[in-house]
Amino acid sequence: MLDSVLFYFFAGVAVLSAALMVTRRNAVHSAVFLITTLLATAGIFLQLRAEFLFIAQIILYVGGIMVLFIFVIMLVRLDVALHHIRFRMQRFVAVLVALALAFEVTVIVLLAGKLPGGGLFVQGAAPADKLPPNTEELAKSLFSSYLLPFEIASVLLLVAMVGAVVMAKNRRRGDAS
Amino acid sequence: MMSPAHYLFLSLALFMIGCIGVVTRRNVIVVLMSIELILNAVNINLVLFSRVFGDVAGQVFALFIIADAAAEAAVGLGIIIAFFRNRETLLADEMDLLKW
Amino acid sequence: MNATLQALLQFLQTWWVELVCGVVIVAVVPLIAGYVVLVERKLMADMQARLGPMRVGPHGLLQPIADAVKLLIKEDIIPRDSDALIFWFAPVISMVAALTSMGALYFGPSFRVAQGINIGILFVIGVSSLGFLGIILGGWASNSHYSIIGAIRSTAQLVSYETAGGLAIIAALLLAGTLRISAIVDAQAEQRVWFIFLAPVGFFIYLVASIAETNRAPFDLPEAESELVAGYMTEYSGFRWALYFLGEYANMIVVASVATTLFLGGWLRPFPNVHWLNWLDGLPPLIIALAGIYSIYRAGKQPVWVQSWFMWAVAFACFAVAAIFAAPIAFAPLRFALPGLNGAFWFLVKVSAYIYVFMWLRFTLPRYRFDQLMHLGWYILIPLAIVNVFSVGVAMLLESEFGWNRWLALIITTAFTLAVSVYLVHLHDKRAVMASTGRGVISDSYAG
Amino acid sequence: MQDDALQNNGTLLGADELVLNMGPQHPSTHGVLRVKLKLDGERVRGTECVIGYLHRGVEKIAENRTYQQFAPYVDRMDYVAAVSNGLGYCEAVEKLLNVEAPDRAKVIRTILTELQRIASHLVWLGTHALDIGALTPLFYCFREREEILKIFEKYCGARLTTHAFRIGGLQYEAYDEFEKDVERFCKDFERRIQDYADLLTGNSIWIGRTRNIGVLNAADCIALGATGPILRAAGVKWDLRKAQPYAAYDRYQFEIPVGTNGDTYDRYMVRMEEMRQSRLICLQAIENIPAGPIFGKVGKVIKPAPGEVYHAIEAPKGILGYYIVSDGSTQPYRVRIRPPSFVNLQALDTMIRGHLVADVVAVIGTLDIVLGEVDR
Repeated sequence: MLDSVLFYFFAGVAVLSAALMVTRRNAVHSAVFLITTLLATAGIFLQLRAEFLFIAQIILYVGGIMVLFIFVIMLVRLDVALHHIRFRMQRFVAVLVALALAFEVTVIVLLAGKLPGGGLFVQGAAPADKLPPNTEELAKSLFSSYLLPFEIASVLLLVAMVGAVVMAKNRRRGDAS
Repeated sequence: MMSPAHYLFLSLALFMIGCIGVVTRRNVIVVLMSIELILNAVNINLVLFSRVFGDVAGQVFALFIIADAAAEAAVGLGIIIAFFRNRETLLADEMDLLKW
Repeated sequence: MNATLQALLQFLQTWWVELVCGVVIVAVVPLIAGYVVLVERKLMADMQARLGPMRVGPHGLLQPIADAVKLLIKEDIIPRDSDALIFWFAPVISMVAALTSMGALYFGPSFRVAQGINIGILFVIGVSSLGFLGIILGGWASNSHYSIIGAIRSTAQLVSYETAGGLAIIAALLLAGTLRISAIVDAQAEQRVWFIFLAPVGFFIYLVASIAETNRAPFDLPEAESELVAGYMTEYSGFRWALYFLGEYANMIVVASVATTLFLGGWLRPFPNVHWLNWLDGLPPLIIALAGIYSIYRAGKQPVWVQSWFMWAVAFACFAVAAIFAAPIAFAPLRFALPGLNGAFWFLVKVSAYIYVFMWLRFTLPRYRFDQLMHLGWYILIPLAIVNVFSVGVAMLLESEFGWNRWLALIITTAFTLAVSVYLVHLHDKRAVMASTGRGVISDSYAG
Repeated sequence: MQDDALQNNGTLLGADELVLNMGPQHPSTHGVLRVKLKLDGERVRGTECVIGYLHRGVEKIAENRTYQQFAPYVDRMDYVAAVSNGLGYCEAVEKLLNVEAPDRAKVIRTILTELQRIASHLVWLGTHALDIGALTPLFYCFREREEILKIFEKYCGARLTTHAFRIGGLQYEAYDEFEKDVERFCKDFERRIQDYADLLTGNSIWIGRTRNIGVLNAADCIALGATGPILRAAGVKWDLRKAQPYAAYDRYQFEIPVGTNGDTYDRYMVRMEEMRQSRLICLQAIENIPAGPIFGKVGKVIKPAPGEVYHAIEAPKGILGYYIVSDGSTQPYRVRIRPPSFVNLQALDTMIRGHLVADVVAVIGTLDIVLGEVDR
């Protein structure tokens, strides 16, 4: 009961604010609604008993990535008028494509029971109170089986950091370099 | 726990909204944000199946995706700042030159 | 319908303690924050050779309440051309973030909302960092130059110093080996030492970073009154302003609690394992009773009978609290409450000491400039924090794998960290000299 | 090259310049100065001072007052150093009349003026430190200033706008314990000023905030007419008390502190040392206050012969000059005042370009302006 209340609450907030994020004109409003979506998703993670991801989502996504977004939005101080929408055609196409995708996934989910292997409705999930401590499990897995991907991810972040610095560095006109 | 289908539909909805955002918005920053939303939708699936199968690998990959999103945001915003500095615009349809 | 009601009842039955604690936090923290402000003003007055608030109640004891009433009935101004919705909502975010993060804290072995949170300390840090949203959105929505500069400064500062602070606490977390708050304190009891002695550099970095995170002097640039009037709060008035203010002080309590838990032994009294010091358990009621006696002494000196009565009331409140603290010592059947009460007392003492350091620094030091602040963060604190994590890790490895004496290992690695810090400061000074020779060198102050 | 880039491309992000309006109601513009800052991010690209919010037409008022009647008005220009203003005006009119104040009057004038210099520098130190974020020195400085103001009050009954001197000498004899009061203050002050120096001089944040900030070298100072501690901090040893001695300054030993870089830190050091030197002057002066009359040979009606005179003194903030034209009547034909703050304020733009917003307040503070004097 509590589970379903929480799920519907978080899911509703997530979907609603995601929709608002895409439709708001003002980029800051979009960012605010994206943050709301991300927080609601964090709630979903918590409801799925993934505590570490919950906090990672909050610290990294909301506290890190979204700060960056808001920061850039404010720095570039966008006074450009965005009234004129040239992408009307594209909007139509987008909805169409999205609906097709939705249809496809719905069909798969609904027909899943008839697929070999019992489909998606796995009933083997452990009850919430029998789960091993999430953070420890995650750490063990991350630093044993997935050590290489972990290192690759860190290299990726390093590359991204260097790239971002190079990209955003204030290169002045008239500079020889 | 709710049935996995609930989560799948939630993830699907977020994914769709993200896609629509990517395709329809002109402001590059909002396009980037929509991409973040898509990645987030994928994360829900990963965490869901990690829970369903009792295997923590899904969460590990969700973590990798968050790291990737961070990298992408950093580079993407770096590009946007560099672009804005040169062209003073953030509209996707005005980014029509390969070189200037 | 009936099922819903049943579920609700069951929910309440399971969680009523936590709910009550949560309500108490929401209700009491603003009051505490108000009195922290009073204490700050009194301290500042003392250091500046004046009296501070003296009018409202004896020694200004009712000042926070008067301030709160004033702020509540003040006109709530929303500037024209501001983004009304975000302007309206931003202070709430700031406040909610600070209060929510308190939910995972332990204010003593038995005073807490949620217990046994697996990610305890991370939750506190992550959620309290959401407060930046309130600041930056409020600054942006105000549509004022002062506000937006304050907001941008604040965000840049928060992001940089959160990195340093987060890396600094890893030292303590490595020593504790867990993220659970109660387990961290238990680890300190078990190892018979506060982690501040094992990881002094980590504590120092966290101290500096927490001052910067809470926007306190000498890092109070976002609201530097002599430059930016009031930074992101410039356009706010009345209750909304009060929310920001409360959020800030609540945040101070949060960072002080985190530091206390991680480095200062949480609710443990000094030397918890030394038995001949057990008389320290009698100290809390004694100190509180002394405060009561002092209040009686001051009561005689009040000029007006109302104030004198109020002082008496304060004195009796002190005696009542002292009696509560003394009861478990006096009556054996109540002995079970002793650790809880004393734990809360010691926790409070440590948090107050930490906050006192904040205030002391504020009254003593001039303010950093923004680029200096960023340099300090990025060129000194963050590298130092990384080196510190490395050296604490090496020390633990030396201890567990090579059987070194723990203290020897820690002293050697700490010496290494300190050497690195000296080198970093030296580098920074050299850079500063180089920068100052060519005047007006553009260094991108936000990129650090 | 950098400047070229800025002209082409504007600012850091290529966005427009941000124009930040500081003042006239701003906590650290020391009154009603309004500064329009052109910012790139937080870097100052240019400033524009808007003054006149406190304009009272002091110079014009002079033309409709007798010489004695105008004396209190000058107190209201630099209201934190009213005694110095009065000294300058009285001496200027005395020069016009070709009389001199008696010795005793001169010495007492010197003592009061030096006390006023200390008081003025204390106000500067407190507010400057407050601007840079040190809250506490302000209260200590005002505590000491209070002692000086008490001496003023005992002497002439007023604390701020004292009107202590008269044309031709003094109105009031020094009160009985005048020497003792001054001596006690000077004794205390030695220790107190060391306290401030301990709080600020070696503080690395303070040094970081002031060193190499708002540099004004000697050539710029002279070109812009900046005087007082600003000029001396740039290394020019120019103090009218030594260069063109007036009152009783030629009788006392004192040093003129000079700086080397002409930055905010040097100006801080120069002013601190000036306070110490003023203290020494006071101590020397009270040792031997000559006996005699306190009022010279000046009649009740002052009617200078037609002519003009310029007299300048070293006020706490720089050279304060009075140019008085007489047409032979009881009222001046024209009074022109050269206020140090007004001239020094010109240097703001030069000093601040390329610095950060936070330095603006440091530089305004180090200029030590009083808007009553700037706007007159």
